[in-house]
Amino acid sequence: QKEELIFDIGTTETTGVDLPEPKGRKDRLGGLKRQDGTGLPGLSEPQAMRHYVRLSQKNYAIDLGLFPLGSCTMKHNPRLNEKVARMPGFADIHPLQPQQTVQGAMEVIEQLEDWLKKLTGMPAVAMSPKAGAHGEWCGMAAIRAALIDRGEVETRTRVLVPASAHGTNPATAVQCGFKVQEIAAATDGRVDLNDLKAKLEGDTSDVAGIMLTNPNTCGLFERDIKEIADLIHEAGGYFYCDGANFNAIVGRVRPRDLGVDAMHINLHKTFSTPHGGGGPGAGPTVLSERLAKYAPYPVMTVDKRDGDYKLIYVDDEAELAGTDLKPLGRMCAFHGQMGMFTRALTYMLSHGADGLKQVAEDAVLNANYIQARLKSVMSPAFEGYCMHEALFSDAFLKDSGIETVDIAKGMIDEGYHPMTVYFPLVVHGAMLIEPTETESKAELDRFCDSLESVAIKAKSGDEALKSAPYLAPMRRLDETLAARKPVLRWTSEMSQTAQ
Amino acid sequence: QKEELIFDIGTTETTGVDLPEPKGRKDRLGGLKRQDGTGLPGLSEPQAMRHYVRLSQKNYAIDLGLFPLGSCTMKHNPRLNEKVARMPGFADIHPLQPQQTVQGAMEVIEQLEDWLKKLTGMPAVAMSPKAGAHGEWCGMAAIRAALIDRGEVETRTRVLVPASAHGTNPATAVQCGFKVQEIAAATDGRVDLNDLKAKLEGDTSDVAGIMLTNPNTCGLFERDIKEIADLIHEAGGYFYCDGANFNAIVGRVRPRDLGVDAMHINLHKTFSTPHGGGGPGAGPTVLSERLAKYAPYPVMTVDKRDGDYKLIYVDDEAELAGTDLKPLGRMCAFHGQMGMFTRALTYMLSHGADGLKQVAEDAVLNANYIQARLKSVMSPAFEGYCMHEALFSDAFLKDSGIETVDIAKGMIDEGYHPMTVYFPLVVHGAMLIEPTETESKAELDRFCDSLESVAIKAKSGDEALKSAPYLAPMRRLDETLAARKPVLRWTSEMSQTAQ
Amino acid sequence: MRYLPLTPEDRAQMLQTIGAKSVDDFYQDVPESARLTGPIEGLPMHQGELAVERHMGALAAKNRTASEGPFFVGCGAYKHHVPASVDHIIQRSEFLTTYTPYQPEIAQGTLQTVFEFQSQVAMLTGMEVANASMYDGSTAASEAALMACRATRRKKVIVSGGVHAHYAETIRTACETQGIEVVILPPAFDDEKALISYAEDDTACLIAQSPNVFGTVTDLTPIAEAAHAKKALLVSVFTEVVSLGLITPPGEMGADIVVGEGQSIGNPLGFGGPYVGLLACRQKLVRQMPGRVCGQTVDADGKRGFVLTLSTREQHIRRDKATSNICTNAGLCALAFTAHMTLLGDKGLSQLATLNHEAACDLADALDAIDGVTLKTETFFNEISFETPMEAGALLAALDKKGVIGGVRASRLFPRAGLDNVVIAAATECNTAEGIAAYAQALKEVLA
Amino acid sequence: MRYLPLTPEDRAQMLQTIGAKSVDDFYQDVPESARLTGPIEGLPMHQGELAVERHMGALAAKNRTASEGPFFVGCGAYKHHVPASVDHIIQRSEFLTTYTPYQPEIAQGTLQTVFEFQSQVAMLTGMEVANASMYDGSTAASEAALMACRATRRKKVIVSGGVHAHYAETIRTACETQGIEVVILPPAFDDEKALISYAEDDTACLIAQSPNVFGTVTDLTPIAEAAHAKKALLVSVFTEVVSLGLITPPGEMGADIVVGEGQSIGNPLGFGGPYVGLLACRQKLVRQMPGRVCGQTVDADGKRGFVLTLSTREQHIRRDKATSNICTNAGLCALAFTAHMTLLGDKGLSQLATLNHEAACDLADALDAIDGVTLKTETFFNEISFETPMEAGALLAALDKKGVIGGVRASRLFPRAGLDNVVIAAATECNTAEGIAAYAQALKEVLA
Repeated sequence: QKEELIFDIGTTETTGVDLPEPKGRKDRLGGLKRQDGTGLPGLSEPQAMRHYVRLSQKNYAIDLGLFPLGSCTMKHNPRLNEKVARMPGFADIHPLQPQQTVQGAMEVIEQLEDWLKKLTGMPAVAMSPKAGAHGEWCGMAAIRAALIDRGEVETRTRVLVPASAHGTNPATAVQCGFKVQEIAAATDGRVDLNDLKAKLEGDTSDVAGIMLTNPNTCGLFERDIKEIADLIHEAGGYFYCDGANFNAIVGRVRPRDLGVDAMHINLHKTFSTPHGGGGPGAGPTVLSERLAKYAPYPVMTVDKRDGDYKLIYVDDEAELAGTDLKPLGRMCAFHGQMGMFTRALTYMLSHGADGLKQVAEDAVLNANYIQARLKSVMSPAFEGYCMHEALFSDAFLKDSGIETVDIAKGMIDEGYHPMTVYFPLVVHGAMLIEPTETESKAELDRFCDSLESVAIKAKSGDEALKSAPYLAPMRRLDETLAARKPVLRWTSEMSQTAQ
Repeated sequence: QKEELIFDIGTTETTGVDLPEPKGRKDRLGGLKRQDGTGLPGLSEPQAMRHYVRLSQKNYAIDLGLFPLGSCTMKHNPRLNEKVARMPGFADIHPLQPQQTVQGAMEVIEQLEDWLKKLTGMPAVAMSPKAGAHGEWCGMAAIRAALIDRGEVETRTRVLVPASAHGTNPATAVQCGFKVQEIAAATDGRVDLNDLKAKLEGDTSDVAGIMLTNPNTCGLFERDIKEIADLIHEAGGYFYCDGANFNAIVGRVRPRDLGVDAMHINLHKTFSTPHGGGGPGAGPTVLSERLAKYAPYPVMTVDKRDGDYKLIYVDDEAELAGTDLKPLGRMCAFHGQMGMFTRALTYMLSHGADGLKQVAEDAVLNANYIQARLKSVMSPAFEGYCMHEALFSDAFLKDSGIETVDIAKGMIDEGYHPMTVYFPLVVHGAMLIEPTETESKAELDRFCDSLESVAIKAKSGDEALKSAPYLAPMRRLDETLAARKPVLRWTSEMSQTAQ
Repeated sequence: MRYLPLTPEDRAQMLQTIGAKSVDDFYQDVPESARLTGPIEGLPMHQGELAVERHMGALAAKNRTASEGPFFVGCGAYKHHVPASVDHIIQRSEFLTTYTPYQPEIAQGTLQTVFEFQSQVAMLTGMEVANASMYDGSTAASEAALMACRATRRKKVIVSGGVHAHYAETIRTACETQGIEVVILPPAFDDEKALISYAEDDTACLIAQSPNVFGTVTDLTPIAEAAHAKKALLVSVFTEVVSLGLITPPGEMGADIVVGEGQSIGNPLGFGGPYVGLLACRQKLVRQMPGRVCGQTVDADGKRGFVLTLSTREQHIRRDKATSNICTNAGLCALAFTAHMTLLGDKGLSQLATLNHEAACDLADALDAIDGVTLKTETFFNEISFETPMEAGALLAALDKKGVIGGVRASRLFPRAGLDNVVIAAATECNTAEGIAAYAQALKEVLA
Repeated sequence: MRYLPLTPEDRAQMLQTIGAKSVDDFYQDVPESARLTGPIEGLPMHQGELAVERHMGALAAKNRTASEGPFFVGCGAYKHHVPASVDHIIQRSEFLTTYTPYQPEIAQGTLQTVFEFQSQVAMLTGMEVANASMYDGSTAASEAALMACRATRRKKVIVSGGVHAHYAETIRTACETQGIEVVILPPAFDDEKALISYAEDDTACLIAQSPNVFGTVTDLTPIAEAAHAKKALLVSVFTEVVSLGLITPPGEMGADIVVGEGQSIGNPLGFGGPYVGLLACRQKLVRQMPGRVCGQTVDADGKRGFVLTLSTREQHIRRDKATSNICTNAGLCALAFTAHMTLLGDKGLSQLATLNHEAACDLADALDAIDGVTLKTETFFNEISFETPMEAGALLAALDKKGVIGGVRASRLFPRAGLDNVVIAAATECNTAEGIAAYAQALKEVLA
């Protein structure tokens, strides 16, 4: 059923709130009172509720079924997290109210820091990054700050990034002022160690570091990771590890033990905070001894006299005096995604050290089960066990006339959200399936049965798949049209045309 | 999509809670430890969430669209009510904890009582009835208590009930030990005053009272209501008014001014508390001066010394001494539907005296608009304006081969919940449409367009309607089979058969 | 006004379509003397969310919650932890804002959960069938008494002295209007079996409670046998449904109708309501059951589905011949029960029940060790009674001053019954070892 | 463990299907020296909901909420009332537990709300287009600075002394890594126009804030003209989006890019996040925009629908040539914004903004009347600055003791800037007349 836009159903005179009448005071806006209204339509509460509830039903969601978006870690979002985040003591406190009135909030931050440091083995963590990519930026900016300290920021500008990396990696490196050099992928889906060695041969005085995802975007553990770490360290660079896939190894491997210098952690992936239709996330970034002091503002300290927590907010000489802190600057207005911190800490306490280990193991078991169940009808991209996600190429579709996208849309008609498609780029027509640990075996079996049936149809060249989905709220959408003639907002002309 | 039963997907070994390990103490159950398990299946939290979220999507609801169930008053449920009811100060207090620790809760009850008394003009209200039918019972039991007091309970056993009454009315009268005598309906949809007079002619020493719904179940105001009240009073009986339709007149008419002795109020109808798929409701019952002292336990009083609220719980001579209270007994374990009280009071405060009047007027306006829009294609049951619901008969379906039920199922395919059908019984093939005041004109227009198109199809004898719905989560269900071979619970044999 | 979508222009247009001058036209049938013009006096005008929330919040803040300190009040309502996901489920618009599933094609969500609920209740109680819920445990008990009278065509009900006083009174009030005699035995800590001697040829049912209001757990088998010997029924009552995770179910002990309160699973204390009444019975009694029942069937395509059924028992079909006048029940509370029970499963429920029992054992031991305290309940599940030399109201007030809400004085339920010094105290998984120690310490000090 | 559905039997069966001996097999690529066996030390084991909720609840209870008493803290985050229905909407499973709408056929709920969000932001700011949200106002500001540099191919950014210090630093940190020069002017109560003299031929953009961090409202038109005269852009910043209901929008004053914080609408204070960054710009700059954008299109049946579009700007397509590295944004906070804004509409927003302004006027009058208080903001929306003879930190601590949280000391944002005695205080619809009077009284006593 079609749901109109608020602009079609609301009016500027309608409102879903009741407010006291203003007193009619003379304004003190310096002559800048808005003359034309905003034109924003309002709806009464019943209308607004219905509009958004109806719209919501056009979405697929974890709570409705398996959501196997590879590299996104769509696990169950516990409702206890939501309840805790809404406690007034967390939701109704201001980032700039007197610090003695928010000691409980700072204790949450301190406890979460402690978990993150122990789980990664790292000595420090920067809490302000607001999402994974922001955390990448934090790590790379810390490396840059260290290079400034070493007087090498002008010379060490080369960052090695595997071809299989997520797009945020090269984008981040460039945003931090570095140049990207791609490392080839080996046929086993991992970094081509020979290519890396070749690129680190000879003069390495321009090497700033490497950005490596581990487990990588092919769903594989980089088995040479320690050698890679050693190589980059020998070259005078730093090892940035993209922590997007930490879910596969949490509790089983500590990144510090692999030689990592910086790694962001997506609280909304590994630690179950909701993805919310595109955020908010949170990307705390753990840092090695060498990078710890460059963590951005605000920096949390503990007052040695009374044990009170304190945040150093800005570059205040008085407060920094006597510390060895050299913050790289400030990444956002306040101190990170507090609402995600409360949720993630709640999750960690719920699972405990034992449960988090089980999380990793079940996530990997589930992915391997899918790989095993489907390997005869589809084409696993690489041999051997995978980690937390199973990767297939489109080799099995050869000569069928069917493409990866058709498989994806076919899965929609089976009642599932499709897997990640066409990523990583190093695999042709890639299909990256991440079930996560919160799926039952029965659910995995149903999913595999469905995917298997779609794959068999596809192999047989079933033309119907090319127009799938048929059973979704909408048919295939014209993305080309959207990009060619962008309509990015409502205008009053649109409603007139429609009528 | 089919959703399995928990018994098909869960196991007795699975659980969605984590509890501390018991210590293994020796039990003190007197040898009555349960030997066989309950056999209840458990689900992990992700499985349980998905099961119930998926199931929920098979329901229609107010939040999804107009829900015109006549006599049910399916209005918008404000979310503020839900928020307030969940405040720990209301949700996390025990009915038997020391009364000095729950003064705020008792103040809520007192304030709600005050609203109900002022809105109805009545001097007293019994708060314990847990739903409308329970409130009816309270009112009729109060009448019975008064008759006991008058020494006439053995003789005054006749209760007059109009033919159009909701089934709960006669059922309640009988449950209270009375005998029901039906009053005919006049052709204008109201009580046949002549029939009533005839039944009150001669010896009226057996008359206990009348149960009248006003506005009545035909959606009409009983214009002779004061004469009816006088007649019943003259006959020595009491006037019970069914308040299910109070929504139509709240703020415009006070039942006391009509001569009412007792009336229940459905908080889940007039005062917006959620219907919840079949409850809980709440049915506080207002009482006239003549019946006030018979209100059931617990009775709330105020301590004259310190202004503290106090509840008299049981027939305690010491506490009743000095009052003229003669409680009819006890209707439930504690003191009514507190969770509904907080919601209803929140709603009353939100609307205020001015808003509640507007509620009635808009409810009636909306119903008359529907009646006006549809009167040319359908058959209004009676002439003239209606109150808060529009009633149609199936006269327009004559010779079409289509029945009321087919119209209802056809409306499902139009995306609507059907109206109430085959009730009231006094109208052939009745269709009772109550839009409530929380529908916009645009929504009413869409609904009328849909119903009009179904009605036109029906008149033309469109056979397809007889198998509607086609677009709902299920096709028409076999109710006869269900009643003939009742399967009222899951058994392990069912799963074995299914497999 | 935020809940009213009609604009002034809408209203004017609609009146025109209708052909009315103003809404006053619609109220022309109201007797003139009863017509109000302005808003009703003495009540405030409409207010915004902020103002209303503040008003209600201030009232809420005046109450002391069960989570603020050691809390041992039971007697028919129990402080348990409800998983956060349960509230999420019942707040789904599709469950919260729908009604009794009169149109099964678009109500399978509600209907299937009701079927699950009925099945869970039947399995918990060890009975054959259950209905879709009653208002609460006490009204379920009174309906059971009436049902027994209908089934046996007798008009006499015997209630044990262990039945919760409020339940007994609710039964009496409901029965007496129908001319049914109700005999309530004097309160007794451990004497459900006293019922046996009351089974006569005119007895419709014996009503026993286990665990009873004082906490005692009783084998109902001999009572059932005595009842059945006289062709009477045994109605078994419980107020703490968690007990069924650990105790022999009434169905195994011969009960014919089992009723009880379901609040403990899925529902907050909420100052007494809304709760959810459970009612289960033998298959042969099903057509005497009150209330809604959901049954399995198939749709036109042969797919399994669920509908309300056996409605010929109900008021909307049978009117004055209905088994009950109940219409709206406790749907959403029943859903909360079912969702919570689904999260528990047999394993979780059994563990929860064990934790409750162990907490009560710890409490009993801690209090029993205090000079002057006499434990009155030898067997129990999660609730105990004890007597001291001090009047219980004064004792509880003294404990309250020390921060401990110690339970309910028996005289609040049973005045003038010689129980003035008796306290009934419950312990659940929410009571910590520290809280129990605090109780013992406070009690020791009060009695010293 | 309650979130893990696999049973031990499942695990065994699955290993068998896979042909692995144990999960250890899957970790064979982990260097042996890095393999952990038992759970990581120093961390607690798993706990139930009750225990976790108690732990977190105890931490929450240590904080003083903004609703507990008179509260006047602003400076980039504002205490407003959010309708309860907003939280209901964003807690819908279908919004809460889905992700970036990569598959538009099953994500129209998210996509349409994003389209509504973009439209609302464009209309509020008076701009032509807006994106699907940034992390918060400060990161939106830094992205705007970078965007201006890309658009102008220049590498110099001038930031007014009225820009929130944290925003200015965020801009500097982001720009400097890319070799962009950032000039931050000294803090000034009312001198956004100082920017004018900094517009040069190498200037990428001037960044002005109105209402600025001290509260002052400024006409940005002359600044825009000065920037445009040098082919530079004007980036306009706001931290209080409610102000746009009452103040001339930046789009009408010539801004090229408008960024700001959306927290005030739909989102709680939450100790600083998550919030929602708004970014709007002129149509001609659209291909330089960072972040997701949703656009209208049609499906195969010709029906209107929405998709993410213009992705050739983004990292997942353009990688090292992307306009930004942003991926996850503030989707759910944006939905809260949109739902709340839809409830308000023009009428509600304008009324809300007026109430905020009037509260601030009342506050300004009440404080200005006190001996020793000098109001530093002549024009303002809902936030004012004032100076007293007392050091602001000590002053606020003294107010705090009297139960009033009086605002932010300017030196917390601008240390060593000669603003030691300046307080920045905000008033919103949540501040009552009584609270304002209490502030004035407390301040009078402190200064006496």
